Parts: sequence; structure tokens; C-alpha cells
Amino acid sequence: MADLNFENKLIIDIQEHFRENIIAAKVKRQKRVEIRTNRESIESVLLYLKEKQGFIHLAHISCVDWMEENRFELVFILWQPQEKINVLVKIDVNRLNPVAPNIDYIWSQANTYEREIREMFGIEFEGLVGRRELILEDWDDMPPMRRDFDTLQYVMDNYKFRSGREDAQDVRETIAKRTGEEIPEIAKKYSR
Amino acid sequence: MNTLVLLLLIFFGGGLLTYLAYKISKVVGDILIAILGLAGAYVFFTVSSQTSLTFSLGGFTLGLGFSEYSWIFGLLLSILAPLALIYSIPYMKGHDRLEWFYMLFLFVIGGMFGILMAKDWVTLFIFWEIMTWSSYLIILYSRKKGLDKIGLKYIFFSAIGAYSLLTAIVVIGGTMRTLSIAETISLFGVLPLKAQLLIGILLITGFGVKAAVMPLHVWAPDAYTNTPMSFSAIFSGAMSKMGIYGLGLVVVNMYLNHGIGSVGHWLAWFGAFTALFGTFYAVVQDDARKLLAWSSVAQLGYIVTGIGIGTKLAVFAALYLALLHGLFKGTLFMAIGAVERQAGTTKFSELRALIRKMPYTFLSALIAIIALAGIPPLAGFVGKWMLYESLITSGHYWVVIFLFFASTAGFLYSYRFLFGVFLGQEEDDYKDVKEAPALMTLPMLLLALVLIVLGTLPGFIFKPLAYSMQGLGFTDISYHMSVLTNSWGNSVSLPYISWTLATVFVLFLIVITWVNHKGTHNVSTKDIHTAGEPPSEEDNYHFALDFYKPFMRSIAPVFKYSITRIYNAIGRGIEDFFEYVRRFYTGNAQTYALYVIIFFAILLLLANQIF
Amino acid sequence: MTFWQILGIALLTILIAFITGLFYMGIRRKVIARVQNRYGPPVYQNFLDVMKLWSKDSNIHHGIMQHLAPLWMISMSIATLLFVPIAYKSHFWTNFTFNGDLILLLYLMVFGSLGFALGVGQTGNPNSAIGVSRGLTQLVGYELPWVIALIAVMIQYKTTSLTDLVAFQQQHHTWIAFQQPFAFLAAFLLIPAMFHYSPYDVIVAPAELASGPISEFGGKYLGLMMSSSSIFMFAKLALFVDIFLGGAQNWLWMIIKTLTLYMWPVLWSAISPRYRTEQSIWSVWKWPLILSVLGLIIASV
Amino acid sequence: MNYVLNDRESSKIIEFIKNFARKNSLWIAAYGTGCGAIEIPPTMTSRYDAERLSIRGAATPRQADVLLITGYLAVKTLKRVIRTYEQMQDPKYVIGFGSCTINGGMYWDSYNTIKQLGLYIPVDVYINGCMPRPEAVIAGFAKLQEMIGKGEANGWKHYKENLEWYRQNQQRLIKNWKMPDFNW
Repeated sequence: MADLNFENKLIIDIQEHFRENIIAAKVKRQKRVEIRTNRESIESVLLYLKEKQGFIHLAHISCVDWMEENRFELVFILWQPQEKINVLVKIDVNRLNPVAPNIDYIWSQANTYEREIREMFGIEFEGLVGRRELILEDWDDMPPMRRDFDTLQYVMDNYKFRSGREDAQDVRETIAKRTGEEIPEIAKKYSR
Repeated sequence: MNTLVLLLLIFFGGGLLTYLAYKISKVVGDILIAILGLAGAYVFFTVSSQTSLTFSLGGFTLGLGFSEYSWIFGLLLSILAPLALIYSIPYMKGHDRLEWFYMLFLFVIGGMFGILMAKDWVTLFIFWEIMTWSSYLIILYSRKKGLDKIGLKYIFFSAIGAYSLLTAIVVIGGTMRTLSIAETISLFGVLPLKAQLLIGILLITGFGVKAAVMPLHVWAPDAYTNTPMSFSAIFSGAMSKMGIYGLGLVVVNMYLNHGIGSVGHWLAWFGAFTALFGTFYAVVQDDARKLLAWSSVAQLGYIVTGIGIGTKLAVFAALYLALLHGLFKGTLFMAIGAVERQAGTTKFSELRALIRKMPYTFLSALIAIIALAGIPPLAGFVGKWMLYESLITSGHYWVVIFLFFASTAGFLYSYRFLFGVFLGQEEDDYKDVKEAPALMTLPMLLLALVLIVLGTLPGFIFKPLAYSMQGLGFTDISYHMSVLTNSWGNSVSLPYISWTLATVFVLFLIVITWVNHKGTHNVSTKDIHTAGEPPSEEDNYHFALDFYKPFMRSIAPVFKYSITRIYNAIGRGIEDFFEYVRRFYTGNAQTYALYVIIFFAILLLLANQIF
Repeated sequence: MTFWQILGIALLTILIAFITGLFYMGIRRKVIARVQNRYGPPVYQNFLDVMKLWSKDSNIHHGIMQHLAPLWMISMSIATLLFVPIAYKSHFWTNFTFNGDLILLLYLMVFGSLGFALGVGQTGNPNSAIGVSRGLTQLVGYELPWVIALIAVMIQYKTTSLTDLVAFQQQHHTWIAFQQPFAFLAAFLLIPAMFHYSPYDVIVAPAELASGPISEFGGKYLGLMMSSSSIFMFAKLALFVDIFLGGAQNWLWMIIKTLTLYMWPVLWSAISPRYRTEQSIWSVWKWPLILSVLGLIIASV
Repeated sequence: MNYVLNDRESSKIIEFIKNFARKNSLWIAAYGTGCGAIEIPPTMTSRYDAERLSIRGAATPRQADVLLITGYLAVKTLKRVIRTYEQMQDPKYVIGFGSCTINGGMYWDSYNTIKQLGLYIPVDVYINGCMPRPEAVIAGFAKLQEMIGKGEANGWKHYKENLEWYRQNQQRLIKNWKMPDFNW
């Protein structure tokens, strides 16, 4: 068992520092720590991690759509180069009123990630500057990465398929016949 | 009445008359100046070199009358002046205080004619000062911000020139007991070398200011830029030639014809440096007028070099270039004036793509630029060819390298001028720009036509030039209508060039227009290849800022290196000296005036030594 | 000779130069392919390219200057060709060689590029304008040592005429390359720059400028450009051969010499990466400039 | 020698010569649209050397004859491709490259890539595969050359004649249609 001194110390430090604002904190595994906090203190947590704990690099901001629980989860992935350690800082954002704090004054690269999340999930960041269009162009439908966006339906509505290829089953069967393998059940189900 | 007096009367009396006419009605004034300009030109052509007028004053004989040498400058003036005056009528429309402007304008022209017909130094000096002061007042005319400084710079340098001229005249009068120019020239050989050098260098300084030779050029770019363009055409086109006229008198008539060549060679080097650095400065300008002004400085450098070398072909080339510079720079200043009037600005960073809106202006500017760049088959090439050949055949190949380099770098600003003003992406701001009125385009097109004709048949101008050269002591000028020959016997036949180029051009024009003409379409400048991205209305991909960045980047280390080396060589001690010298430049006009007087006094003291 | 004879010979000269130039370009592509361990296109590929460009059904231009742009090039190329001696002492192939000299050619060779640059300017494509800015900068760069080298030759032989230079070399059975080696070396080093081949191809740099000045030209305009550049290329090579390599007595020698000479920029370009603009200027202001100045000093003493 | 070519025959001969030149000089608009662009370098360089078959890259659409759609095409890219295609000079050819251009390929259910290239610009030759190897690419070019030689590669004419239909398809995907007119 590798020693988890730094990880544990980090959790203790941050809990001491922020107390009840840290909803949960645990060592997921070696070199990976997960901290869940609330919207109000996310900026100070990130600043604390950057200035006091040496997590100088924001690797990514990712977003998870927990549609059933009616929330988005924003994950700020930070990196500490000395200890080579990742911290995932998570907050929840209400799915009905998706507004999150803007952190691009802490790391300027956050701007791009936030624009992408804004475009793909429809989460607004307070005071985010930048063109609304990043990857998509002229998109007027629901933000496409939300789970209630029906991709297949959208594709069927907007694109025409070449006739005779509604079902890719013939290709699968040909390949299966050629290689002599069984078509798995899931593949049989998952077809047009 | 004597035609000389008539000529002066047309411009000086006409100037006063114009003042009154504009007070009465602008239309009357407009008609009057056009008539005066044309009448002046007409009267000039009726003057023969025999016509003269003498009177005596205080023991000295003063006189008026064109010499062979000055006649060619009069020719240039009488071509350029009426065209500039006619051009000026629509150009200056809507300005106030026109009566002052035109009066001074006519005084300048009259002053120049006076200089050219002066047979003695005193008359020359009087007209010189009339010309200088009138042009100074024209600089102040437009009442723009910062003009007082520019005017001060101009009048300061002019004063240096005037005082050296005056000192020289005093020395001449003192040593030779004559004020006649012709007698001065013939008696010049008798003088001791010291007096010869003193007189010559004073005169060269005096004339060199107007000819914008390198250390004395500082006033020129600003002054050429900040007068109304109709006057700039004369200012740069003709007035600078008064300096050339004087330099020719001094260098060729006084020095070379009496066997002193070294001063001319120094002057040639000054000219070469002027050409090179004038070109470099022209390349980096953002204002089209500034570009033209610096290019004038550079072009005058070529002419000064030609005069300084002083061989037959070199002087011939210099005079030819002087004439030609008047023509093409006149055209260009008129063209940029038209652009300024129609589009409201002359900055490359603001102007773009006026070619469709102002086709005639573009055409004349194009022709003038080709002539300026010295590219065959237009007239500029003839001058460049003669100048280079004269330098190479007379063994001045280090000078010719400078000139060659300058003229190659000259392509840069030539292209910049046309591209920045007339070509590039079209802009909606200039959608409503119209072509300039016919009275403005016609003079330009006329001058451009002359440039085209002279490119193939320079013999038309060689004849008066050869006549003028007699005044400089070159009597056996042989020339051909369209063949140029150097002293090694190599020749260039111009019709072959122009006809080949023209024939092939027209032939392929027919071919390329005819082939598949149905499938050929004109598209807008928005419709360009931009990796598929269609430019929106607000996008404009015009490339105007830092156009020659790579050029400046590549020559920057050369300058840096040389400056560093100079600093290292001279050492740190020199800085104290610079610090001390800096105190002279107080920025106060009276201090400058004091310096001028001190300078004048020193010159007089020096002059007294020789008496 | 009558007018029609002169015209016929001139046309024949142009035709031969055109065909030879296109073949040279084909050979260049072949050679570069072989250097890169490829098979390469057939040597007559450029004929097909030119034919294809002329057979394009539609063409666009952005205005009159772009329409005229290739014409400046073609008239300059043909005029240059007609002023360059091809065959020594041949009355037949004289063309206009006795009516021009080196200074004329120096200036004539700029005529086309400047005219073309005007057309390029009218397209409004920023890449093209950047290409022109770089091209003119390079022109200023290589023109300096080139002119010094030519002046060295001119003052050494006291003539500015090309025919005189060729006559001298042919009569004395020598090459100026041996008599004035410094000027020759300087000019020799400048050839890749004058052809704008790699490493001096920053003007057309396809990857960064989208072929620079010609990026808005297609169809017949590009076809005419290719035709004229093939003629111009041959004229430039012939000019160099006339000055330094003894000229030629007939077309065969001219073609042998020019082709051999042409291999130098081609092979050099096959193995060279691209200079930036200022690097290309500094490179021609280093050895070529030093050598040409040496040549001038030697010629002048 | 009494036989004189009539108009039809002479134009036929001219057409033959033109087609011969066209098929033996194919310049590709170098516009890598999808992942298939990675197959082009080996096709052009020494391993397969497409230049020996008179195929070479051109820097801009103005000079190019062939537009290679290398793989999937996002809607955003489609706009630029249409622009590029319209900037090319007639005659111009399109090669659809990879399965994605035929029926969407592995991106068949992606909301942002088109499924059938032929609906938006006329495709002369499709090359199947995901990705097609350089041999297949060269085979596709050989097919195109054959078609040009016979005068069958007329996608550009088809596009001109059915511009309305193509525009309809294009504008259904590209909602903010701000493009210069198709003017040649």
C-alpha cells in the first residue's frame, strides 16, 4: 500500500479550512482526491487549492448531466505538479436554473471550457465573456449534450439516409458470416 | 513691351489682380488664374534667349534674360504651372481666403521665372526671397495644427540658404567686382582656390536647401505634405528644381569647367545618400502625401548625383530627370490631391480600393509611378538608364550601387502607393466616392500622356535639353530621337522595347479577353479565397498596416549593427558633447534666428579674410 | 531582313523557349520526385497542366487590373527573351539583341512582376498582398549583389552590351566565369533566389500563404502565367549563360548549358527548407554580397 | 482531302483534347475536412506517389479541379465546403472519400455531421472504406480520370442545372445562410 500522506493531509487541511462548506472529501485512490463543495464556496476552494496547496493547473472542467436527480455536476479537475496529484472539485448546479460561478479570473483557460459547457449543456456562467458560438454554428435546438436531447430523433428529422441502408444488419451479417462469429444480442438490438 | 517684363507682370501684376478678382467674385478669379497661367506659358514660349533687359544700379549692371541653361527649367515651369493652376480651381473650391492663396501662388511662379531670367546675383537673390517667402506663407495658409513648427523649420532652413547665398554674393562682389552670373563664371578660374571653395560651398549650401540635399533636407517632407496639393505639385515639381538650377551653375559651370571636380564628387555622394535614405523613409510612411514627399527627396538625390558627377551624359541625365521629376511628381501630387478631395483622407490605413471609383486618377497615377520607378517603356527609364550608364562609364560604380539599391527599394514604395490608395479590398465607406472633376483629371492625364510619349521618343525633350546643355559648356551633344548611347558605344533602342511590350500586351489582351469570354466573370473583392470562410460585411481583410514589415525587419540589424559600431568607435565621451549640443535646439524661434545671425556673422568674418 | 522574317524568327524563338521552359519545369518536377524517392510525373506534365488551365470553362477576376495581370508578365517575358542573345554570330537568331543592354534587362525584368503585383493587389486577398510585400522585399535583397556582380563584369569588359560580352567570350574561347570568378560565384549563389525556388520560396509558400500572389488566379489567367513563367525562366537562364558561361553558338549549346545550369537551383531546392523573408535577405547579403564586392574591387583595380 | 470536318465533329475533337488534358492534370483543393485527410499524405508522398498519375495539390480552390471530401463533414464545415466548391472553376469534380460521405459511416447518429454528401454538392466518385487506403484513393482517382476522359464526370453541370434543389438541401442544415451569390 502506497502511502497517502499528502492526500490525507490535503483532506484534513481543506476540511479544517472550510468546515461545513466541504460537503464531502475522500481519497478515491492514490494520487486522486475528490472534494465536493457547494456553489458559494467553490471559488474560494479553488483559490485555496491554487495558492496554498500548489494546484496551479486547471486541467479541465467537465460537466455531468444527472437528469434523474435534476442537477448538473460540474467537475473542476486540478493538477499539482510537485506531488503529481489530481483533485476533482465537484459542485452541483440546478438543472432548471443552470447558473454557475465564472472562474476564468483564476485560470484564464477556464474561459474556453466554460464556453463549451455553456454551448453544450446550456449552463450560464455569471459574467462570462466570449462569443456564444464556439463549436456549433447557428444551433437553435436544445443544447445537444443534455441527456434529454434525443440525438436519434434529431438526426432522423434533419438528415436523409441513403435508401436501402436503413438497417445496418446486412453489414453485420456479412461480417459475421465472413469471420464466423456470433452477432451479440446487444448488437442485434442496437440497430436502426 | 519687353516680353520678359510682360512675363513678370503677368505673375506679379496678375497676382495682385487675382487678389482683387477674388474679392469681387470667385468665378471671375477662377477664370482669371486659368487665363494668367496659360498666358504666362504662352508668353514664355515667345521669349527667345536673345531677349534681355539691362539696367545699372550702384555701379553694377543688372539684367534680365533667359540663358540657354535656364530655358529648360522655364520650359518645365511653363508646362507645370498652368496645369497646376487649372487643377487648383476645382481642388480649392470651397476654401476660404482664396485671394491670398492664389496671389501667393502666382508670386511663387513669378519668383521662379524671375530666378531663371536673372542675369546677375542680386536679381536672383531678390526673386529667390520672393519665392521663399511666398511659399512660406502658403505653408501657413491652411491653418492646420502644428503648421507653425513646420513653417518655422522651412523658413529656418531657407534662411540658412538665403544667408549663405547672400554671403556668397557679397564675396563675389568683393572679389570679382561684378555681380553678373556669366562674368562670375568666366572669371571664376582666376580666383585663388580658397575663394573658389568658399564661394562654391556657400552657393551649394544656398541652392542645396531648395534641392533638399541630405543634411539640408529636413524641411522638405513636412513642407511638401502640408500645402494644398495643387501647390505641392509646383513646390516639389518645380521649386526644388530652382535648387538644381543653381547647383548646376555652381558645380558644372564654376567648378568642373575650371577643372575642380572633387566638390562635385562629394556632392554626388551626398546625392546618393539622399536617394537611399529618402527611399527608406518613403517606404515606411503611412501617409501617401508623406510618401510622395520623401520620394521627392530621394528623386532629387538622383538629380544631384548626376549634376555632381558632371560628365556630359550625367548632367544630361540629371537635367532630363529634373524635367521628368517635375512631370511625374506633379502628376502624383495632383492625383493624391484628387484622392484627398474625393475620399477625404490620404492615409494608407484608411484608404482602399479606389480604382473603380476614380479610374482616371488611377490611370495617371499608374503611369506616373511607372515613370518614377524607372521601368521601361515609360520616360523614367530613359533618365535612369542615362544616369547609370554615365556613372558606370565614368567609373563611379560605388555611387551607382547606392543609386541602384535606392531605386530597387523605390519599387517598394511605388507599389505601396498604388496598392494602398487604389487597390485592395473594397470598403463600404468609400462606396459613394466619385471621380474628380474633369478640370482635375485632365491636367493629370495630359502629363501622363507626355510621360508615355517620352518613353519611346525622348528625342522631343532631348532637343531643348541639348540646347540647354550649351549653357553649361557642353556644346557637342549628339542625340537621337529614340536611341540612347553611352560613352562606351553601347546603345538602347527604345521603340523596340515599347513596341514589343505593347504588341505582346495588346495581342494577349485580345486573346485573354476573347477566350471563353462568356465564362469569365467579374466578382467582388469580398469573394476571395479565405479557406472557405465567407467574409461578412464588417470583415475587411485589407492588408495595409506595416506593409513592409519583413523589409524593415531585415534591414533593422544592419542599421543597429552599424550604429552600435559607430558608438563603440567614438566612445562614451562623445555623449557629453551631444548633451551639450542638444542645448542649441531650444525650440524657440528667436534663438534660431540668433543662430542664423551668428552663422551669417561668422561667414562674413571668413569672407573678410579673403578680401 | 524584312519585317515578316523578323516576326517569324521572333515567334519561333518564343515558341522554342516556351516548349523548352515547360520541359525544364517538367524535368524539375521529375528530378525533385527522384530526389524524394518517387517516380514523378511525366516530363510533359506541364504541357497538360497548361492545356488544362486554358480549357477551363469558367474564370473569375476581381477587376480590370487582375484581368491585365498576366499580360504584364507575358509581355515582359517575351521582351526579355527577345533581347537576350541566343546564338552567337547567327544572323538568323539575332532578334533585338543589338538594341538592348544589361541595364535595360535589369529594369525590364521588374516590369512584369510589378505589373502583376498590381493585379494581385486588386484581388483584395490579404495572402496575395503579403506575398507581394515579401516578393518585393526579396527583390531588393538579391538585386543588390546581382547588380554589383553585373557592374563588376561591365567595368571589366568596358561594355554594357550582352552581345559584346558573348562575342568576347566566343572569340577568346573563354568564359567570364573563369575570368571574373567572384562575380560569377556571387551570381551563381543568387540563382535560387532569382527563381524563387526553395529555400527562397517564402513568396508563394503554399502552406502558409495559399500560394501567395497567384492565390486568386485560376483558369486561363493561371495558364497564361505558367506560359509566361516558362518563357521567362528560359530567358533568365539564357541571360546567365550569356553573361558568365560563354554564350552559345546555336540552340543546342544553349539548351545544354541552360539545362545544366538549371539543375543547380532545382537540386538545391529539392533539399532545402524554406527561409523566412529576412533570413533570405540576410543569406543573399552575406556570401553573395561579399563575393560580388570582391569581384568589383578586382575588376576596378 | 475532300473531307471537311463539320461543326459537330470538330467540336467533338476539341472536346476530346480538352478532356484528355483535364483528366491528366488533376489539381486537388487541399482542404482536409475529416479524419480521412490523414490518408492523403501517404497518397501524395513517395510510398504511393500520386503525382506520377498527374495528381497534385493546389493551394487554393481557384486553381483546383478536384475537391476531396475526406471523411465526415460537420454542418459547420459543410458551409465552408460549399463555399470552396463554388469558388472552384468549371469543370470541377468532387470525390466523396470514406463511408461517412456515403451514408454517414460511423457517425450515422451524430447530430452534427451530414449523412449523404450527394445531397449538398454533386459527387462524381465515391470511395468506400473507413478509411480507404491509398490504393483505394488512387483507384478512385483512376475512375474519375476514366469518367472525365469519357465526358461523364458532369457533376458541376448537374449542380448548375439543379441549383435550386441543392440550395434547398443546403439551407435546411445551414440556418444562418449568409453567403455571397453563386455567380459563375
